[in-house]
Amino acid sequence: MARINMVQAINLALGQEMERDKDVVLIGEDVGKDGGVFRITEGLVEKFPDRIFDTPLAESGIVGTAIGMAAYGLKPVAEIQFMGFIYACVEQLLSHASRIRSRSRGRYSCPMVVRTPYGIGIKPPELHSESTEALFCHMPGIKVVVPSSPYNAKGLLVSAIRDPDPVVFLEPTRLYRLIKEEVPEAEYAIPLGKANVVQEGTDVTVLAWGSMLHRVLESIEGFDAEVIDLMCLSPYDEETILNSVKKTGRVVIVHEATRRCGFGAELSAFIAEEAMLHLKSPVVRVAGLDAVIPMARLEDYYAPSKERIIKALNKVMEY
Amino acid sequence: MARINMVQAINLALGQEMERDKDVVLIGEDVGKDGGVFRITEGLVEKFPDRIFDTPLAESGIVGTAIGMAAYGLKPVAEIQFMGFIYACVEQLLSHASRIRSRSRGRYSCPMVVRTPYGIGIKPPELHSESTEALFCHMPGIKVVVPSSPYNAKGLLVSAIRDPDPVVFLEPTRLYRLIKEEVPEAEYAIPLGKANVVQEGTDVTVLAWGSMLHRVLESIEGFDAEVIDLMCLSPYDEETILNSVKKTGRVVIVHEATRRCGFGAELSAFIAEEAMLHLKSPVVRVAGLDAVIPMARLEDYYAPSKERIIKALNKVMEY
Amino acid sequence: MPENIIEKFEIKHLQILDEKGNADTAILPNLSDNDLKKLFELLILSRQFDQRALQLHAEGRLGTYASILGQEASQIGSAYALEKTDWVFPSFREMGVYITLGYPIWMLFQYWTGDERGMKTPDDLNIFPVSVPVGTHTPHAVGAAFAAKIKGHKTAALSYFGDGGSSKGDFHEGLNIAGVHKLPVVFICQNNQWAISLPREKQTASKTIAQKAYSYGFEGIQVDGNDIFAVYKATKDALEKAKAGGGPTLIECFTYRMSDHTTADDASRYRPKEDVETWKDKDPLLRLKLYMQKKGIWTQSYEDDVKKKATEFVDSEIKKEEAAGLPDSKDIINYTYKDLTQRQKKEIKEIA
Amino acid sequence: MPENIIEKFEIKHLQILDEKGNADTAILPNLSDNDLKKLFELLILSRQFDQRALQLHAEGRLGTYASILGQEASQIGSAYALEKTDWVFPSFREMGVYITLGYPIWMLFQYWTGDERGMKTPDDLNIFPVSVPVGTHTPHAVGAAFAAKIKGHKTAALSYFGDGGSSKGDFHEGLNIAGVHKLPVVFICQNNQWAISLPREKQTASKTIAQKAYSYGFEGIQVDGNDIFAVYKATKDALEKAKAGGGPTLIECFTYRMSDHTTADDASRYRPKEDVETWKDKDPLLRLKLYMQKKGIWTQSYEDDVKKKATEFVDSEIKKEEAAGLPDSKDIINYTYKDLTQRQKKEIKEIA
Ligand SMILES: Cc1ncc(C[n+]2csc(CCOP(=O)(O)OP(=O)(O)O)c2C)c(N)n1
Ligand SMILES: Cc1ncc(C[n+]2csc(CCOP(=O)(O)OP(=O)(O)O)c2C)c(N)n1
Ligand SMILES: [Mg+2]
Ligand SMILES: [Mg+2]
Repeated sequence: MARINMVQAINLALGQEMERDKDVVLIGEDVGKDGGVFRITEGLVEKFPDRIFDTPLAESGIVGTAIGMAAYGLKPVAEIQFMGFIYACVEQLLSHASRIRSRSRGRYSCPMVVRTPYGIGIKPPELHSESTEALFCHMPGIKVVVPSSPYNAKGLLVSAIRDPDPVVFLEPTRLYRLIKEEVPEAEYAIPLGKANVVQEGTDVTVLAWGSMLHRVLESIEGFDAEVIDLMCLSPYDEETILNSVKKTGRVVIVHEATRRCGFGAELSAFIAEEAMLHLKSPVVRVAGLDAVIPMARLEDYYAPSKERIIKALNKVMEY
Repeated sequence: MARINMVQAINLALGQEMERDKDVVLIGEDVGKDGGVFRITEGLVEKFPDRIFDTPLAESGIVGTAIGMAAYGLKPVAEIQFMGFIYACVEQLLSHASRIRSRSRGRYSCPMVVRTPYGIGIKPPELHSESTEALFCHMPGIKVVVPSSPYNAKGLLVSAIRDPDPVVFLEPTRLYRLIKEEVPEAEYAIPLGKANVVQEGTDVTVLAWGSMLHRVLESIEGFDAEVIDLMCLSPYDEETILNSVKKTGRVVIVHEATRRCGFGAELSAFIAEEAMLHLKSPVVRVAGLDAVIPMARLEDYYAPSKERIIKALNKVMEY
Repeated sequence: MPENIIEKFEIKHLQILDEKGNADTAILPNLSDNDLKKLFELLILSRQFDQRALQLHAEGRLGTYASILGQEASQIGSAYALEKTDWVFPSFREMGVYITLGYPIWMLFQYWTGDERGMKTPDDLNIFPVSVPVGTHTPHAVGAAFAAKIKGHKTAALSYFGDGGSSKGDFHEGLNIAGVHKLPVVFICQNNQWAISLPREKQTASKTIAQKAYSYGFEGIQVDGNDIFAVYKATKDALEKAKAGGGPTLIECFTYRMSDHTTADDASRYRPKEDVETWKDKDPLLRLKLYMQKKGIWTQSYEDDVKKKATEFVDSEIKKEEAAGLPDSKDIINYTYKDLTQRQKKEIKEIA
Repeated sequence: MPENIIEKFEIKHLQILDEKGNADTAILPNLSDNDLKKLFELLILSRQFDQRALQLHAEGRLGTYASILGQEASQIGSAYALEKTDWVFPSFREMGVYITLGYPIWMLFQYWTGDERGMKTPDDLNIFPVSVPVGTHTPHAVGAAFAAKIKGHKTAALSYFGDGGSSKGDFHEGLNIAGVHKLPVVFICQNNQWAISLPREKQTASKTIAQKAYSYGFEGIQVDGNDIFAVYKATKDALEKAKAGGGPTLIECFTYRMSDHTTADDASRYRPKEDVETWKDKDPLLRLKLYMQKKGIWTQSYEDDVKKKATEFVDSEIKKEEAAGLPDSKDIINYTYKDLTQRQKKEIKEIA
């Protein structure tokens, strides 16, 4: 056990799964010798020279190729260099990956992981700060996972790789090197579909994932908040959410993505449907603006700030 | 004024706008001589031989080309043959069309319409029954419009073509020839962003759009329902919805698309945020299943049936 | 060196069997009389299937259907060159390929009624389900070939698509990846001159589809797609090359869509009747028959017998399909993921 | 006709000015001494801009920046061939193009600090903002060319991209549409041998990028991308052809990325230092200087003067940028649609 960051934890998970299962292969842009632009795959091509492949610059082709690999019997992990370039893969994901099992009534399947850095926080050029997780949550047949710490990144990625169905694995860029924590060398898997109650509380439930979880944790001082890290957005853990809402009666949902049709909408609608009588206040979403994600100079204005989160907490408490 | 169906109404709008503004051009697969697979553009290439272009089979290229045309100063209307093939355009729409104005701080813009047949109802092959409107509603910079009748199809398309920003115009395939109504020859435009109260009522607000609107209208007998046709999903008409909810205190939202992260989630979350104290019952979504849209033999089981809508109405009434 | 030529190409067209049934014996592939009969019978069977499908559609018993009329040699000639272990990634107009590989015909009818069960490929075949979004399945063949190479299998993947499919971005990305990694994959374009109403020359300004291979650093060849020998030979050679580590090949089968695009289409809106007429002389079945007749292995009674058997077989398969009955509505949900989610368990109860 | 050759191609490489500064006078483009000086000054200015940008980045005053070092001839030579009315669609590594067209340098700095205002092209220029998703802007140039043709303007569109960009599906779809409709568009590939860590030969198995044009039915040519005359001539010819109705051209500028991919990259991880060394001799600036020296229009004091002016100018532009201050946070929302939505009006209040 060592204190490592998320980059190292993901690297560890990939290496261990490749060790364990020779069908696990990696493809993507610059994942070989360069070790990926965030060094996630650093050192792996030296260990597994025949199972890591640099590809041409062709995101749809990368995912399409991974689909063919998966159908044939491999377990490909494809890297898309930034989430802003995954839009080219929507057709492959939605028209093929998500449907191959259903289309062939189970004869073929698509056990594949598409990993990509996700979200704001590093003040990069345009389209390097995307958080469109909701798009992928609207695709039956696809699972969507967002880690929030080195520890759960490792355990969730292991489950994603072993999952029999396609998983979109969104890695919060801002967290890659922000946090270090103890991560066991030993094998462990965190099941997909379960949320994590990060902190118990009685007055208000705060739902978040990825890097916003940390902003939430910085914002709750003075509130008796129950903080839930969803970890898996599709499918999401209905039970854990409901149990908490029934206890607290108040909900704040925090996400980076623009509000309209963001994943917070789904959570809010679900809670309204299933737990309305327990609510002491409207479910409040704190979300990104109704606008294109800005570049560096205005980046800080886009996503929920501590102030906006606190304002929402006060709003539901005072309702 | 003549009684015409939606195909004819859209054809009329296209022809009249082309007449009125020589910058309006049409591109897409089979939109020329063939008149489009649904005959939407029938007869137009004969009238405007230099402004209608059949393209190779390349959806991303079609939208990308339309973006360039729009930036240069034309008003392209691109047809994607079925919504199932628009996924290839997500990168062009989300990474370019929606951002060109913002990226260039207003120097360039993208006044373009992407029309496509949408939704179930004709028992076609796979991927010809898609209703993923929510994906496009999660893209700031894009507007999303869904007509429900020949009359509003004409008026909305006129507004979409004249709009200074990119509009995704979703035409419910099932309604193309189902309904005929009086549609004025004369020019009229229905503003984007306004909903239509199709029927007033006091007990429950039913929100729907496109072909589900008609299923709703068939299902409300015996309920004093206020039925709202959203027509424009992005931006949506917050005011009309709130006014109705404040009056009825009960809401049922009906859409074809799968429930998780469907557009109903947004509406439900919005209503919870803005009108919770007026609610006498939870907002209920009636939606497509959490599954791949089936082919013909099972098509009828997928989308909300009359039975499921009535069940939901009873549920909110009896709450 | 002001202006220097640094690369050259020549695009070839291959024909072995001409319209009169004469074969170029120098390059005739090695096919026994038995093979020839098998090919002939597959041509008849596929055509019989096709005609019955169109009939059933007319009677309202089948959904939209895409006829293969005219393209049988391209489909059967290429599929016949495959080994059982090879993987096949069809588009949507490859019923002749499925039939040649021994796919249950009743399941093909089941599929075209709009029933997903028809695409549950039997375990002993490696053919993928129909891919509706044109051109987008090309990378899947590339991925399967990549997997075969990684696993060290002596297996090739083969992908079918049309002239229209060659315009899609995924065609480009897939072929390029295949070229870079020298993968064991064969790309077969059935250039039938039309993509719905778009004639071939408006699909792309290149003279041939075959030449597009040179963009990806491997060979392309155009073959007479109505010449079953040429198609067979080109495919066989390409598969052997692929398995020997020689990388991909693009084969353009120059053929013609004799029918409407699908049963939902009316080609008379955009296509002169005369064009179709001239292609009737090039019929792939006629050509093989003339050759076999010259070889003395075709008689009218043999053909009659083959046709009778095909008719009976197809009819019995239609019955089999009918006997299979309707699917279970719960299946809509059952195959979304390997295991049902909590939410899906609830939904299954709702629709049951 | 068993095996017939039905199409042939030859791919040419053009060089006019060699590494020693010798020009092939037979094909030398028509450039006055004034033009030569202008080109030389643009090379110096662009390089000065580039070096200052790297410095500012190192000082933490600029975000991630993509150096153009080594590619100046490809950029300036091609942009110099444009007319004011032509439309330009750059990728992200074309600062030399912006500078040649007269784009305000202070705005380029503004852009690279992460400020959208820097991409508000002045009204008298038709250059598009930087396109970050590689290869995806190619169809925009096609669309602009299409529009120009429809409107009857004598205008061409020009699109820049890299060797990596040529692998994207949109490259294929865009070029194919341009070929079919014979549009007035010029595609310029700056083949700098690398796409981050991927060397050119792993990007595509074709020997050249130029030959990809033949897939789309138009001409492609490879030019020495460090030879400003060859780049200028090929671009000029292609633009003239485009405006005369001759359709598109693909020009591959064979050049080299002398720097890291961007300031976020460390090329020493994947690229041998020696490779870079060999390309130093091919420096585009050096070559033009030798030529001008032979022609008697270069002196050391002239160069010193040009450099001094460039340094001063760039520094004054940096000051100008600083003086422009920070953007208004409301601008995040203001440019989403032409008019603010109700929802946006609320949100603007929240962030104000
Ligand atoms: C991506 C995509 N776009 C459009 C369609 C609608 N469509 C179905 S077949 C077809 C034409 C296909 O032409 P081609 O590839 O030549 O195949 P063919 O029909 O000739 O067999 C079109 C446009 C589709 N299925 N997929
Ligand atoms: C679609 C897309 N995929 C990935 C990236 C990340 N990326 C930025 S530049 C680059 C390499 C581009 O290579 P090339 O096209 O040759 O241009 P060069 O950097 O050499 O100028 C990559 C992979 C991107 N910006 N866009
Ligand atoms: Mg075709
Ligand atoms: Mg490059």
